[in-house]
Amino acid sequence: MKVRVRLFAVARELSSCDSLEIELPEGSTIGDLRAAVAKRVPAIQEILPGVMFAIGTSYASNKTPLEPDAEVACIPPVSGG
Amino acid sequence: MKVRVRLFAVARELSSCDSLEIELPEGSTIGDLRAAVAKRVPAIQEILPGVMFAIGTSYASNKTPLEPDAEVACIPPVSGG
Amino acid sequence: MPRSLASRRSAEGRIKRLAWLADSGSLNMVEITSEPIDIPALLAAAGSPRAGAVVLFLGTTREWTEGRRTAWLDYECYDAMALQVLSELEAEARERWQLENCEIVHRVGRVNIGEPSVAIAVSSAHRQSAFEAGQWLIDRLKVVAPIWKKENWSEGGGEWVHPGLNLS
Amino acid sequence: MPRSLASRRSAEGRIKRLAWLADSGSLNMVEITSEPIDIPALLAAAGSPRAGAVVLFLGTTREWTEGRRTAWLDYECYDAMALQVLSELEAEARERWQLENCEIVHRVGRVNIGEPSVAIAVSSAHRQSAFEAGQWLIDRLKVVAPIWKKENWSEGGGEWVHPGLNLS
Repeated sequence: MKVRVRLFAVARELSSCDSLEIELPEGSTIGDLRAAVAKRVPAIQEILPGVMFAIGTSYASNKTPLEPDAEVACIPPVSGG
Repeated sequence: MKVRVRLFAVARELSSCDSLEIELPEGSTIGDLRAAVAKRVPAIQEILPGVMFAIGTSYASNKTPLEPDAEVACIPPVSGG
Repeated sequence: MPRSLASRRSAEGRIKRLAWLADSGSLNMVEITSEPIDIPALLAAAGSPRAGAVVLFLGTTREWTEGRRTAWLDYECYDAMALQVLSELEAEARERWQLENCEIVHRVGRVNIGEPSVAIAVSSAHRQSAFEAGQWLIDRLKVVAPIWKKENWSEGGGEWVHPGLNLS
Repeated sequence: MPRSLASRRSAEGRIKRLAWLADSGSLNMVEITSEPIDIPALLAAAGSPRAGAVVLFLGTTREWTEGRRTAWLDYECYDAMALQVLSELEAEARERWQLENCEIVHRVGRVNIGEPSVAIAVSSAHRQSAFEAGQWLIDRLKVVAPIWKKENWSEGGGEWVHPGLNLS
């Protein structure tokens, strides 16, 4: 299945990329996605252990399962305000 | 000696008076003034135990001595804000 | 301690202002005014390139108080003492917290429903100080500043508010 | 739960707004905007004849941070999620405190020194609730809203701010 991953802030700048499509086996989780992104984009490998992921507009944990065509966001530590 | 006493809010309204001149013996205190005002203006006698006095722009206690020509203010409980 | 001190009286003699520049170069200002409080001007004065936070408190006139409808409020103050007391509160707030600017404006005369009767603006490098100082200033103002309000009710009549005073 | 929900996009496609009228009839509004925050409009919207207090918090851009001079900030957000998160914070603030109105606006794009990047306005019958809710909202916003800032230094260069992230 395919999921789309949006990248922001330092992740977007380091990868020179706003958004990725990642192919994963059915039943994959956010944890699997994290590993797949690290492999696909070495430029952000180092920071990935410190980022959160969201599915749609909700934060998700490594155990959260992914649906096909999920819209995922990679959320580095936030600094709004 | 004479002191001037300014009245505010309910004290001003009950007495229909902005300001009083009170004659007191030399060496009188705010406590003496409080008694003199109660005698002079029966309309505010009842509230006088609950008001503060200030000399110039500073709160004073009953024991504070008065100087001749002191400018005193009668300060009912405040409700600014 | 104040480096400059200014007090002015408008043509109508109803606006009084006391402002000073603290030694740090930051602005302290307290004002008693019979005109609507100019909030944008207050916020502009409170801002600073050294401030990461500005907290503004507005005390506004509520329409309903304990089931009774207020038509408007009248505020009265002992002006010289009120300015003095507010200035002392500002000075004490600066001792307690690291502040950039600090401004207090209180209205007198008629204040309509929804309008601010008091505005306090505090800026600081970090937000905790501005929140704490803002809350402390309004708490203290309500206890010590020689200012009084009279509730004028929609049904007619009115009453000076004197907490704890037995008005029979 | 929201009775009406509106989201708009300006001609430039850079302003997003999410507002709803809570069941009480009071106004909740969260907004992400690339234009300067309209503070007077925000305060007007936050006011209410049922409110005795309005607390406004402004987060402003400091010129100096740990000895380094900032020229300007850039803010970026994940807009749909940021609006959702801010709306949830407002809803939670309303559960925790008795509030009249509650508004949150965050800027994105370039923000110059001294300008507010975020504004939170809360009104309530009594001031304690407005102070506590305002402080809680900015504290939570800084932890959970998917918004990021980049410091751009006067000496050139810049860096995204990601607390706790090891950027070697």
